[in-house]
This record gives sequence, C-alpha cells and structure tokens, in this order.
Amino acid sequence: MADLAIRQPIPLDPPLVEGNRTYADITNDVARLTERKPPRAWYIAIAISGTFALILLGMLTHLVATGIGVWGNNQPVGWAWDITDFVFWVGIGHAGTLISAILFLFRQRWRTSINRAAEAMTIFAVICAGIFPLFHTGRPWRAYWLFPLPNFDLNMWQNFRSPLMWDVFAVSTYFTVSLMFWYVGLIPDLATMRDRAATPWRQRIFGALSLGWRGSARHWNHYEKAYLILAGLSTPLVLSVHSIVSFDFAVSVVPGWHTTIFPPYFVAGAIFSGFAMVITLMILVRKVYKIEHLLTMNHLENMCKVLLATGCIVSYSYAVEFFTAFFSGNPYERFVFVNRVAGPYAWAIWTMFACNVFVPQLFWFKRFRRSVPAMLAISILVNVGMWFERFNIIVTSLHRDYLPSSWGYFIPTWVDVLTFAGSIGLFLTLFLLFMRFLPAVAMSEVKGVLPVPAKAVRQ
Amino acid sequence: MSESRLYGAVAEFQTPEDLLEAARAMRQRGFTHMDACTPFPVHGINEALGIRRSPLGWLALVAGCAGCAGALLLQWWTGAVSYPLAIGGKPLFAFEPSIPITFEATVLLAAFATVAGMLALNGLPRLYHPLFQHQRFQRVTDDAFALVVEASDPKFHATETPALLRNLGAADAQLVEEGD
Amino acid sequence: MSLIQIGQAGGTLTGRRYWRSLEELADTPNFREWLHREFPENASEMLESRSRRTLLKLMAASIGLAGLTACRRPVEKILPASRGVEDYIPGNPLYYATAMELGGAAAGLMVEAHDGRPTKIEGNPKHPDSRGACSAYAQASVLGLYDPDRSQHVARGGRKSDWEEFARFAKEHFTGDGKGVWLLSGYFASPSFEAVRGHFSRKFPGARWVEYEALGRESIERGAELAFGERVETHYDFEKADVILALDSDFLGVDSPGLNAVRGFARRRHVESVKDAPNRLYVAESRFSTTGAMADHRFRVRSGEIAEAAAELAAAVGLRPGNEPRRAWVAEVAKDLAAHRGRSIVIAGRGQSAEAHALVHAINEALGNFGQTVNFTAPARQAGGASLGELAEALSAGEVKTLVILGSNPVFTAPADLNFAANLEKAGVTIHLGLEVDETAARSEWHLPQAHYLEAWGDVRALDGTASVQQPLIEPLYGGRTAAEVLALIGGYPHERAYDIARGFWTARWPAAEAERNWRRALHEGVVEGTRAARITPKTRPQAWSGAEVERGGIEVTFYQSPAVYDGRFANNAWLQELPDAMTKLAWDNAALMSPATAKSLGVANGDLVLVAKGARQAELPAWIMPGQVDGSIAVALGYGRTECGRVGQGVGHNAYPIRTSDGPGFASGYEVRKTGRSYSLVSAQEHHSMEGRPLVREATVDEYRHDPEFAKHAVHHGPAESLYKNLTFDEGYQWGMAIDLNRCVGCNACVTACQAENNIPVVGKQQLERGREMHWIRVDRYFTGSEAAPEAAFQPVACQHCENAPCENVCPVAATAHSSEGLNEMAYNRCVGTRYCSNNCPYKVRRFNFLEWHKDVAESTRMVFNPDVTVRMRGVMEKCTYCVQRIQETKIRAKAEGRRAIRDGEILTACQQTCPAEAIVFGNLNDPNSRVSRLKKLDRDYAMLAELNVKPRTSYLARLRNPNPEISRIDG
Amino acid sequence: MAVIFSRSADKYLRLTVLIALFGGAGAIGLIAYLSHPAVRDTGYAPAQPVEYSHKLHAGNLGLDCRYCHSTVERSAFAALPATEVCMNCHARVKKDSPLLQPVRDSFATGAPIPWVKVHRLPDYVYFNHRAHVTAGVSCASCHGRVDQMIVVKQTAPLSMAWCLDCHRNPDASVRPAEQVTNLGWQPDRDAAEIGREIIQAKGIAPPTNCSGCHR
Repeated sequence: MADLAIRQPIPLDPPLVEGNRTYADITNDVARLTERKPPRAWYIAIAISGTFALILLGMLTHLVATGIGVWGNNQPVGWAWDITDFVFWVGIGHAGTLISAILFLFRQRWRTSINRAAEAMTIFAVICAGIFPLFHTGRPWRAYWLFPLPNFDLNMWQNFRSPLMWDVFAVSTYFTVSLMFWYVGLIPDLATMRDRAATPWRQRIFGALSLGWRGSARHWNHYEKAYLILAGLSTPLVLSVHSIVSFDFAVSVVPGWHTTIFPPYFVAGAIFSGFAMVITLMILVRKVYKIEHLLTMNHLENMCKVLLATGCIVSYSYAVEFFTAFFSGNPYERFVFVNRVAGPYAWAIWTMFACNVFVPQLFWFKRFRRSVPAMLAISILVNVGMWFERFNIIVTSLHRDYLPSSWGYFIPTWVDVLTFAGSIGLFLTLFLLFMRFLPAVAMSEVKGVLPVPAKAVRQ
Repeated sequence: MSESRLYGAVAEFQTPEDLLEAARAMRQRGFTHMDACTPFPVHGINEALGIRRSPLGWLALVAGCAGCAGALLLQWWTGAVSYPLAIGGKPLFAFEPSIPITFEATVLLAAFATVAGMLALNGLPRLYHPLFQHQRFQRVTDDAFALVVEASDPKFHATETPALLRNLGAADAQLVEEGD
Repeated sequence: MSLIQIGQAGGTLTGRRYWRSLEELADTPNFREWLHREFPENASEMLESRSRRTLLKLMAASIGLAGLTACRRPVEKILPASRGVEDYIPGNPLYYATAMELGGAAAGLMVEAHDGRPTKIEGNPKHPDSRGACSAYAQASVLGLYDPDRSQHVARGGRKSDWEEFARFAKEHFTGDGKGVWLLSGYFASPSFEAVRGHFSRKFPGARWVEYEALGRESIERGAELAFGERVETHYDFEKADVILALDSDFLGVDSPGLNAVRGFARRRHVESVKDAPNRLYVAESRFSTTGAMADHRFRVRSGEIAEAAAELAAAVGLRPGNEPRRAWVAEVAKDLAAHRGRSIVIAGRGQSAEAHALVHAINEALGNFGQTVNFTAPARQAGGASLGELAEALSAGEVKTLVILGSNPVFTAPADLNFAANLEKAGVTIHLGLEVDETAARSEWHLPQAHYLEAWGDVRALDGTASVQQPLIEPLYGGRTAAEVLALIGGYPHERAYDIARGFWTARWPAAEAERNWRRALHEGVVEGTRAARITPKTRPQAWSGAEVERGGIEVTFYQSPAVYDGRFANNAWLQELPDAMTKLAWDNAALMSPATAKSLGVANGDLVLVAKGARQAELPAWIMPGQVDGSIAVALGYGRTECGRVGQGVGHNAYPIRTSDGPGFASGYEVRKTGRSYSLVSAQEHHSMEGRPLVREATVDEYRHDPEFAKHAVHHGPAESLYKNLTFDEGYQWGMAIDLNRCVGCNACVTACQAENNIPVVGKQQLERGREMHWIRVDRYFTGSEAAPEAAFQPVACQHCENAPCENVCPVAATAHSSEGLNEMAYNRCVGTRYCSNNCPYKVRRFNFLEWHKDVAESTRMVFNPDVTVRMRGVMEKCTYCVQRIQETKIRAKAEGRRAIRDGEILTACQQTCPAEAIVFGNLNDPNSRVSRLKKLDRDYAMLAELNVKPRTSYLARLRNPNPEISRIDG
Repeated sequence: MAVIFSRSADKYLRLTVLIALFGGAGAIGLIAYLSHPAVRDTGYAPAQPVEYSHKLHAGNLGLDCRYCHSTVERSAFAALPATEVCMNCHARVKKDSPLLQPVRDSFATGAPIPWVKVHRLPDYVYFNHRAHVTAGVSCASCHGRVDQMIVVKQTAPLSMAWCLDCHRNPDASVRPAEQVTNLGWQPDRDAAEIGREIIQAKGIAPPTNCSGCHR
C-alpha cells in the first residue's frame, strides 16, 4: 500500500520535473516563494482583488439591509445571477479534488505539481459558491434553519425531500472533506516550512500548523492510508456534488430543468470549467513565480487534453439535451429549446456554444496545446462560456415556462454585476494569500516523483 | 539537559536507498525500536522496520456505516415521526429522496474518522518531540533520510549504536536526549 | 343604553351575522368618546406618529399591524377602555351597511370594521344593484379613506383656516337672492341632498346650479328624452336576453354604473349541459373592451360610424324604409335579433350621441323588447340646471360672483374648449369642497375638506330608485364634511349635521310611530324599503332621424373611463393604480391605444410618445399597440396625468382632457397624430399575449361543445399521470376546492382588488412592477387568439391552484409550505427563509416574493386598512393565495363554538368569490358531493389547467363557450 | 534545530483541547437550557399598575374568570375588563382604598389603565380563545393556576412545540365546558378518558398544520 509514492526511476518521458532538480532544490524552489518578498505583480494583484473582495462585502451588506430586490430577480425569474454564480463557482471547485483524488487513484503522477494549488482553488471556489445560496435567501439571518439543529421552540425540521437540502449537505460535506484533504496533504509541507522557518513567529505558526509532523515512517504509514481513503471518498463525492447541484434543476418541473441528463452533464461541465480555471491560474502562477520547471509545458498540455475531452462531453450533452427535448414530444420542453436558440436570450446560448463547443476544438492541434497565450485565452473563454451555460439553464428556462401570461425578462442590476465581480475578487484574494503564505506545490509529493538524482547533493 | 534521559540515536542518510539498506541491516541485527524520518514516504521502509498495515480502512468503514444509518434515521424520524407534514402529496418517508443526504453523511463521517484516526494513530498534534532537539533533524523534511534507534531498544547502546549506524553509511549519527 | 340587535341577516352574507346600525352606537357618549380617542378631530398629527400605531395596535388587543419579527419580551401594554363599548368585542369585526355613490348611482355595501376602523368592503346582498358583489372602485375605496394625502384642513387663500371661520364667512357672504351665485357639483342621487338643495334654491332663487360629470350619462339621458319626450331611466335585463347587440357599449365594463348588467349577462352564460343555451353577444366597437372580449361576434367599427350602423339596423328591422344595409353583419344581426323578439337587447354606449340612443330605443321597441328585456322607471336623480358651458360663459363674462364647487374637479376634467382654469380666475369667490387638494382647490379661494363616504352620513339612490342610507364607520379622520352639510351651512338649512339632515329627511316621510323602526331597519338592511321606483312604459315619439353624418377625416380619438382611476378622482389610490387594465394589462399608466395597422402607418412602437392634436389642442400620449382596436382610431383613458394630487397619483400617466372638447366627449374625429421621436416606459403586467397553442384557456363553440361535451378534457392527450410514490390521499373532513367558470368571467378585476384588501397585499409601484415583482395573489390572465387585426380575447383568473401534489412544497428546504389535511397548500411566512425555489417550481407562477420591504413607506394612517386576521408579510418571504384561510378558520371555529359539526355549503366565501359580480368563482368542500363546487366540477366543461403534470390542482376551470351565429363567418369583416 | 515548543507545551495543548471540548459542550448545553422556552419564557411576572390579586378575586372570592375576561367565549381575544367592571363592585367595596386609586382615576378621567401584558404571542400567531374555551380547554392549561397567583406569572412556555404537544395529544387537556374556568377541577375518573369522550362528541380535531395558527 505504501508504494504509491514510489521513489523508483520513473520511466516517464518527458520528465515531470525539468532541469535536474534535487530534493533540496525542490524545497528551495517552493518554500522560497513564501519566504521572500513577493514580486511586485503580487502586490498589484492583491490590491485589485482585495478591492473587489471589499466590494463583495459592501454588496452583501447592501443586499441584507435592503432585500433581494437590489438584484434583478423577479417573478418568474426567481433565481438568476445568484444561483448562476453559485453553480459556476461550485463547478470550478471540482477540478481541485478531481486532480487530487481521481488522478491520484488513476496513478496520474503529473498531478503532483498542480494538485496543491488546484485543491486550494477548490476550497476558495467553494467558499465563493457558498456565499450565494446563503445570501440568495430572503432572510439570510434565518439560514440556520437549513440545518437539522434541535429546536425546542418550534419542533420543526427540514424537508429532506428538497434538493436544496441535498445541496446543503452536499456542498458542506464537499467543503469539509476538501478542506481536510487539502490540509492533510499540507501537513508534511508545513513541517518543511516549520523546519526552514527563520523567525520565531514563522516557526511557531508553522510548528502549530504542522501538528508536530516529523516524517516518521509510522506517520507516513497512516498518512498514506488516510490519503488513499480520502481520495477514495472524494472521488464519488466530487461526482455527487455536481450531480446534486444538478438535481436542483432536474428534480423540478420547470421545462428545461426537468432533464435526466443533468447529473453527468453537470459533472462534465464542472470538470471542464474547473480545469479551465486551473489552466488560467497555473499559467499566471508559473509565470509570476518563475516555476516553469515545476509546472511544465507537459502539465499544461495534459490539462488541455482534459479540457478538450470534457469539452467534447459537454458539447455532446448539449446535443443530447436538444435531442431529448425534440424527441420527448413535450411541447413545453420543445419550446424552451427553441426559445434558447431563438428567443430573447439567444445571444447567451450562442456565446455559450462559441466558448464551450467551438473554441476548445482548437486543442486538437498541438500548436495550441503548447502555446501559453492560446491556452490562456481559451481557458478564460471556457469559463465565460460555462458561466453562460448556467445562466442559460437558469434564466432562459425560468423566464418563459408554462403560462405565457407569466413570462418575463430578467435584467441584472449593478448589484448583481458587482456581487459576482466581488466574488471573483474574493477568490483571487484568497488564492493570492495562499500563494504568498503556503507552499503552492506539494513538495513531498513532487520529491516522490523526482527523476532519479545522480546523488542527492547537499551544501 | 544533563539530567535528561537518552531518547535514542539518529543517523542521517543521503538517499532513501541508503536508509533502506541501513534499516534492513539494523533489523537483521535485532533492533526493533526503530523509526525512520523521511521527507516523503519511502517504499519498503515499513517492511524494513516491521511496521504493520494501518487499520484506518476499518475505521472509515465503521464511521461511514454510522453516517449512513444516522442520516437515514434522521430523515425518517424527523419526517415521519417527530413532525409529519404532508408535502407534495409524497409519503412521509421514502427511500429514493433520502439517497443523496444519506450518501453525503456517509462520506462526511468516513472522512472525519479517517482524518481524526490518522492523527490519533500518529499521536498528532504533538508540539514537542525529543527528535526536534537534534541539530540536523530539520533536514528530514527537506532532503535527509534519518533512521532513529530508540534508547528503549534492548539492543541499544549509547556509543555502539551510533557507531554502528555510521558504519552502515550514515553521514552523521548522534544521540538525542529526551529533553525537558 | 340598550342596543337593538336587529336579528340575523339572511342567506348569502354568510357567517357575518351581527351587522347592526351604527347609529345607536354613535349616539352613546361612550362610543363617541372612544372614537374620538381613536380618531380625534386633529388626527393628522397623531396619524403620522408612532404613538398612534402603538395605540391602535394595543386597542386591537395586539392583533398584528407589525410584521413577522418578534423580539424577546418587550414590555407591552394593554389598554382596555375605561368604559366598555356596548356590544363591541375586541377582535371581532363588525359589519355595517352603507352605500357608495359613483357617477350618480349607488353601490350598496357591507363594510367590515375591526376595532373601529373599516378594513374591507363587500357588496350588500340586499341591495338591488350590488346583490353581494362589489366593483374594484368600491373595493379600493377603503384605501382612499386612509389616504394620508387627503385634504386635512380648511384653507383660505392657501393658508390654514377652520370651519368656524368658513361659517362666519358664509353667513356674511351668502345674502340676498343669490344672483351671481353658481353651484357646481357632480351627480348627486341623494334624496336628502336634494332636499337641502331645494331649500337652498328657494332661499337663493337667483343661484344657478350646474351638474357636471366628466363621465356623465348626458347622452343616455338626453337620448331617452328625445325618444320619449320625458326623462326616464332605462333598465336592461340581460338575464332575459337571448341576443344582445352592443353598439360601442362596454356595458360589461365601464359603461355600466352598476353590476346588474354583468350579473345578468353572466347568468346567461351558465351552461350546465349541452341542453343549456347561452346567450349570444354581438359587439360593434372601436376600442377592444372587456365587453368585446366576451363577444361571440365582434365587429370593429369606428365610434363615429356606429350611429350609421344603427341607422342601417333600424332599417333592417323594418323600423324605417331603407335599402339593404351596407354592412353585411348588420343584416345578419338584424335577422338574429328579429328571430328573438322580446328576448333581445340593443344597447348603445355612453359615448354615442343622444340621437343614436334615441334610435336604439326605437329599435328595441320595434324588436318588442320594451317591457321584456328593456324597462323604464322614473330617473333616480333630479337632473337639471345649467350646463358647464353656460357656467364657463358666465365666468368668462365675469358674472359669477361666487362659485361653490361641491366635490368636483372641473379644472382637471372640464372640456378643453371651455378654458375652465383660465375662466375660473374671473370668479369672485370660489369655494371648493373636495377630498383632496386638487387642481381646482389650488385655484380656489376657499378649500374645504370633504368627508369620505365611509365617515359620513347621507343617502343615495340606486338607478332603480332604491335608496340606501350611508352611515359612517369612523369619525371623519380629517374633520371633513359632506356636500349636504356644506350646502346646509351656507343655505341655512334647519339641520347642520349630516346625520340630522339624512335622518330628518327620512323620518319626516314615515309615520311618527314607525319612523324609528324604519330608520333602524334602513340602516340595518342597507336599503330603504319601498323606495324602488315603479316601472313605467313610455311611448316613443316619432323621430326625425336624418341619418348620421359621419366624419371620416383624420384619426378618430375615443375617450373612455379608466377602470382604475375613473375620471381621475381615484388617481391617488394605489390599489387602483396598480390594477392591471383587463385588456391592455397596463398599470400605472394610460396610453393611446391603436391597432397594429395604425401603429405601422404612424411608424410607432409601444411606448413611443405621439402628439395627438386638433388645432391648438394637443396632448402627448404614449402609444400602445392594441390588437382588435379599429384602424384609424385611437382610444385613450381619461383621468391620468394629474398635476395637483397626492403622492401616489401625481404625474402618473398622461392627461387626455386637453384634447377632449364639449362637442366630442365620447369620441371625435379629425385628429392629427404625430410621432415625437421620444419614448416613455409603459409597464404591462403581462408581456406575452398569445397562449402559444397551449391548452390553458380552453374554449369551443356551442356546436363543438354539443358534439363533444368533454372537449375541454380532450384538449390534452397525455399518458397516465403516475407517481413514483404512493401519493397521500385527501379524502376525510373538509376538502377545499374551487371552480372558476371562464364562460362567466368578464375580466372586471374586482377579485384582484378584493384579494388585495382582504389579504394585506402590498403595492409595489410602477418601477417594481416593471421589474416583474407584482404582488397580486390573484391575477386575471388575458390571452388573444385569432389574427392580430381581429383577435378574440379570453380571461382566466389565476390564483394558487392548491395542487395536491404541489411541486412548490417538494422543493422548500425548510418545510415552510406544506399541505393541510383539508387540501390547502399552506404558506407559513414566519418559517420561510426566502429561497424562491417554490416560485420557480410553480407551473402557474402564482407565488409572490417580498423582494423589498414593501410596507416600509406605507403611511401610518394607511396601515389602518390592514386586515388584522392576516399577517403582514415582511421582506424576504414568499406569499400566495391561501383560499382565504383566515375566513375558513374563523368559520370553522364559529361553527364549532355554536355546536355545529359541519359548515354549510357557501358559508365560507373567499374574498374573490364574494365580490365577483359574475359569480364566476365558486369555493367549497369537494368532499360534499352536493356542494356547489362539487357539482360544478362534475360538469363536462370542467378541466384542470396543466393536469398533465400530475400536480392535481384543487382549482379547476369550466371551459369557455362561444356562441357564434353560424350565418356569420367567424368574427368581423 | 531549535526547539520551538517546550516539552510541557503538549500538556497545555491537551489541556486546552480538553477544556475547549468540555467547555464548548457545556456552553452549548447552557445556551440550549437558557434558550429553552420552558426556561426562557416562563416565570415572567411584571409589576402591574394596580396591585390586583387574582388569588384574592378568582381564588378566595371565587369570581368566575369570565366576569372580567368576558369575551373569551365569543372572540379570539380574552379582553381585559373596562374600568367600569372594576367599579361595579369597587364603587361600594373598599371604595377608599389607596390601592384602588389608579382605578378610580381611570374611571373618572376615562384614561385606560396601562396593564402590562404577560402572555404574549408573536404577531404571526393567531391564537383563538373562543376555539379553545368552547372545545373545553381550561384556562389553567395555558395560564396555570391563576387563582393561586397574587401576581400573574407566565407558567407555560407558549412555544410552538409546546402548543403542538397538546394539539397532538389533546385528550388530557379537554374537560367538560362547564369546568373550563374551574381551574382546580379534579376529575372523578381518568381525565384523558373524559377528554376522549368529549373530543368524540364534539368532533374536535386540533390542527397540526401551519394555517391552524399562521395566516
């Protein structure tokens, strides 16, 4: 069992870490990032993202103080940007755990360079996601009613048949498990940080955070087992979360929502968007921190392949969705799809098609898979497309459902826009803080896949 | 310090292969109270040191079953016993809509048990450990591979054991005290 | 003091058995004291303060004015009256009969009061015109009572004054024989007012009297005079008519002053089986009215050509020699009418000329309808006096020394050609009595606050002469007085108080021994016995009908009464402003309605501002494309664009009076319409008008129905509706359900307002409405079918359908919406966290979300209109129709307390049902096979909307039937 | 390497964790206890503007509850009596007592006596006295033995869960209508059995659905 991080000559070509690095080099390369002054770009970035995070705070305060009416939501569009943003962020939150867990189980060793940052991204994305269902409620101060807490006043319980309750359980479980997974993965590296710490405060903080890890064989024995179990648990979990998110829609009676293909479709979309976000961030991180040898072009190309594969699944799902609507013979269902491509929100679905279906096809060509600017552009476009996918599902289905008398149109307000922008700000702020203070690459894992050093050299 | 008891001897190796060799050799010589400290898990060290398989799997299984049963019980009791409400014309309790929450609770409890079990079995968190006194110990989280022979080992000897370790290829071997 | 409880009200006013006169109470010092404490003369200051609210709340023994939040144990006081008010039980509502006057006719009402404040208005079942039903105007009038923008004090020259000063002034000012004194009022069908007026005229023989209603009945009255040589009131009995031809008459809508037309018409649309024959309605009109929506054949005719068509019809029914009618439909309709001699009605609209009305009388006579479907009485109102034109002339000539305006607002409503505002400047002294400081008040020396009818004593006649006594439910909030009081004051009438005036008038007519008993009886019943006018049978005079001269030049403009703001007087009533027009679905606005073809030729789209001009007179109006409007004619509702008004109505909509002149009060031709290039935001509560081929409103012709009686059920083919689960069953005890007959609903919107009043439904305003956040629990969907040029329209009232397999319930995470054992889909506001998931999952989209704190800006005085039996919802929670669960619970509790185990069928009426003049809504127990609702649901026309979703709605619809004349190919030519 | 934490740090760490665990559990328990409606809401006994003793009037003198709270059978509200009800007797009895000065003042001036509300429900709860009293639920079920209270005190939590307890199992709380205001009523046989018979006879079905109380 303990052979997962085998330290044998790795018969991989090309190598996972470039430039003949030693163990100490790896430690240095990674740990240094948090130990010295960050590059100027970091300060600029956090100033901007921090501002947006504060804007998010302001928007949420305004929302709670005034009411949901500050958003553009209405009847019939009860959910709009709020839940679109929620699904968007939850989707992004899927790549991290997927890389950590599924690729781990599939022995994809190239994951080691990116899994730490991807997991962090997962957690921050889920934090951003969690904001929306909480604040989309009309009375967020009553949100604790969503948890089955004993209550002597009311003796009331939740309706566990509601997909929103499933969501509560799924998202909170996912967050908790991802956090534990991430933290467990961090412990050995935190110990490394502790042992490199130059100041008493760093020592104390990392000393406490690393929980006294000393890399003992007994530690590693239980640790690896735990990691394997967590990976095993996270794999179905990550699939269940977006399936359950899709149930919010699939279990309803709304035409355009009530579709059996949603669970796999949502999961594929989540991986698609998650990987796109990972690519975007990794490109920026390796550039800013100059760790191209750790996050190699091969890593990026692998991720581009995943993007292409999931993009094809997503495109296929779109096709199936349309076919199902057509084949069902259900006039309401058919109408929704006609309305999507030709109705007032047609621009949204065509944006989605362009970004999610057509653009990723460029990755069939190696040229694009190995071109950083191309990757950056495509990965950003994919996330734009994936946001519009959720917008299409939610708003376009709701705005024209059964009774034409109650059809309506949704127009976002500036609060909608700034809340979403603010959530991006929060996400980036958290990510930048993570980059600044925690080891962004799983050192112990990378060391495990290091090409055999001639002889470990020490100063 | 002078009154402190001896904790053991720490030998430092430069590669995992050296460590493994030394560990096997020590074990052949009958040393049993040994440990290795490495920057990443080293394949074969468990066999070399005689460490048994981790029982975490069973713990996760039990906790997962508890989560599963607990969630089902919660949904049945709240919906059908504590406050039955007619909702959507559906039965007060049914298996199908209970699946998602049951699944999530299963995973949650199993994961909790796994992490808590891992920490408990490893005796973590532990802020102080005698090995932390060792001058070069910080390298085991970087690029050094340490073999620890505890003083409690019946075959331990304060002078011979470090020498033996050096003979087995250790770049460095020192005694570590319990500390205060 | 002993109170006389005059027994129990019979039959239909179910559950409300103790309605007694207020008079006894009002005479007791304790009650007066209590009322004064509650609503002191100087209430205005207190009304805005917090103490007022606290006091009210506590007086109401803590029934909620407040929202959902509850703090931990704030110290709360209970203030019981020092001396008990006899027969007043805190928490129990009292019911009083009274009447509202509008346009010279009475609506008999039954008003519910909680703790001394009227909260809800119902029709008086004993009143001949209301018969328990009530219009949207009357429903909303209770809000008008509490309007904080009402005029609150006497003003002289713009400064605050008081009644004493006015009384001194009047005493000095009104001397001599009254020469130079002019009085202007609206229609007063009040016997006691007429007595005061008579006294005044005797005292000041030189005074001139003008009656002016912007939306008067002048052409109707003059038409009858032309036809018969005497003033008579015409009564149409639609219940007896098999064939009806409406000539530009919106008799099911704004052209009828009462509700009898709707009721009679709807009763003839009641079809239980294929054997029943519904009536047939032909409508020839320019504007697509609600009457047009009910038509079996609708002909689009410019209002200016209606008279010509009537003349052709007259010839076709053999009244006069004439050629074959030019209009093909006239011939066919004439045949149909002739085939139903004595069982048909031809009715002309209020906007048509007196000559046209006279001609229509002749046609009805020729069709043998007199004495059958068309009857006559003496008029309810003593008309007479000068015209507004004469007053304008006198003003212009400087002959008016004193102008007393009683309740009218001529500056706003007078025909444009009279230049009334400018002429008014030339009056010596102007005294204006009004509910609000309106355009006229702003130009008057004296302004006197008028008492709202709910705070005033008085009397008023229905069109058939039946008199009702108006009794106050509350002391005047702002010290207002009635027109009779003011006239009595300046005329030195023996009685000064409205109570004495009214009571004195009536008791003088009864033998002294019976006077007291009769008076109490009149108060209790809401009608004065034996006042109904006797039928007369007038004879038509030979008429010199010269044939109508039809103006065809330019664009025709028709002016119609707003179903919301009337002639402008309800502009400050938020309930009415927010009421979507039945046909256009526009709220908070009027518009220049034009056909798609007209719009195309003018090059305008919805919301484009157009300049409608004739000579120097012009008005800027937003265009709204209205399918079914006749080409080349524009319809515009009056009453919008008020400039001196309260906060609600100020500047809402566009004023069309500036292009309305004396010679064309109903319609006029020769207008030029130009695009201005600017646009304006019009808000429609319904953005899509086609059913998209979906089987929502199901309809068939009578022939199709006879061929396939269950056509409605056959409209949708779907597989068996199955569930994954064994569904819960609801078959014990009461099982509530509702049936709505689409064949009867005329789209009058009374249900919407009734629901608003009953259930404390907030007003959201135009901006929020535009965002799609209306709060009405019941809405009347209006769909167009057929071609854009000649569409048919159908109404469908939609409220919560109370599905047994409610999709909303499944998705609520906190179980805030769940089912009761009686089949109600319940919404516990205080549990709701506001995810809006239920609303998303409601196929009928009847759930309403409190996006903002709608009640935040509601004035403290307006809060008095809240129904204490219904929670006032806070922001962030969902709400929806409850089937008036507060009425259900109250009735159940009362039945239990009285030892009855079962509730009688019809004992619980939902607010929408109670007010519906068409009796289209029936609510009751589905578990009782003999209940009305059960019987209706067994009819073959019964269908459930979206039944294919297996949601099992408890509200079902009875499909609509159309009864076209097979001789006339489908609609219009 | 330098030792970051001393050997005793682990002792403190474990102690801290233990304290946090037990302290946390204890705090949750305490909060749960204090916020339990039976603890939080009962025992409220505010001082009243008039030192009116229910024990004296309802207990010793045996006045029926409905003499003063006359609307319980007719209205949702059990109204407080008008001052004139007090004066019916106190115009003659103890007519000079200084304790009754506020009552006499109120009667003379017409100003109401500002009684402090003891039993309070949120605005969204529609409790109906008439329904309960006519069904045979005694005043004592919710208000306790008011006839033994000198100062009225809230004895029942009046929480939704508490209401539901009775609505689900009403048997023991239903008594013959004539005994409703007899707060000290002792049934001669099993109260639940009597209750069951009355429930049968009157067809009482206490609602447990939302709109029973929330409208």
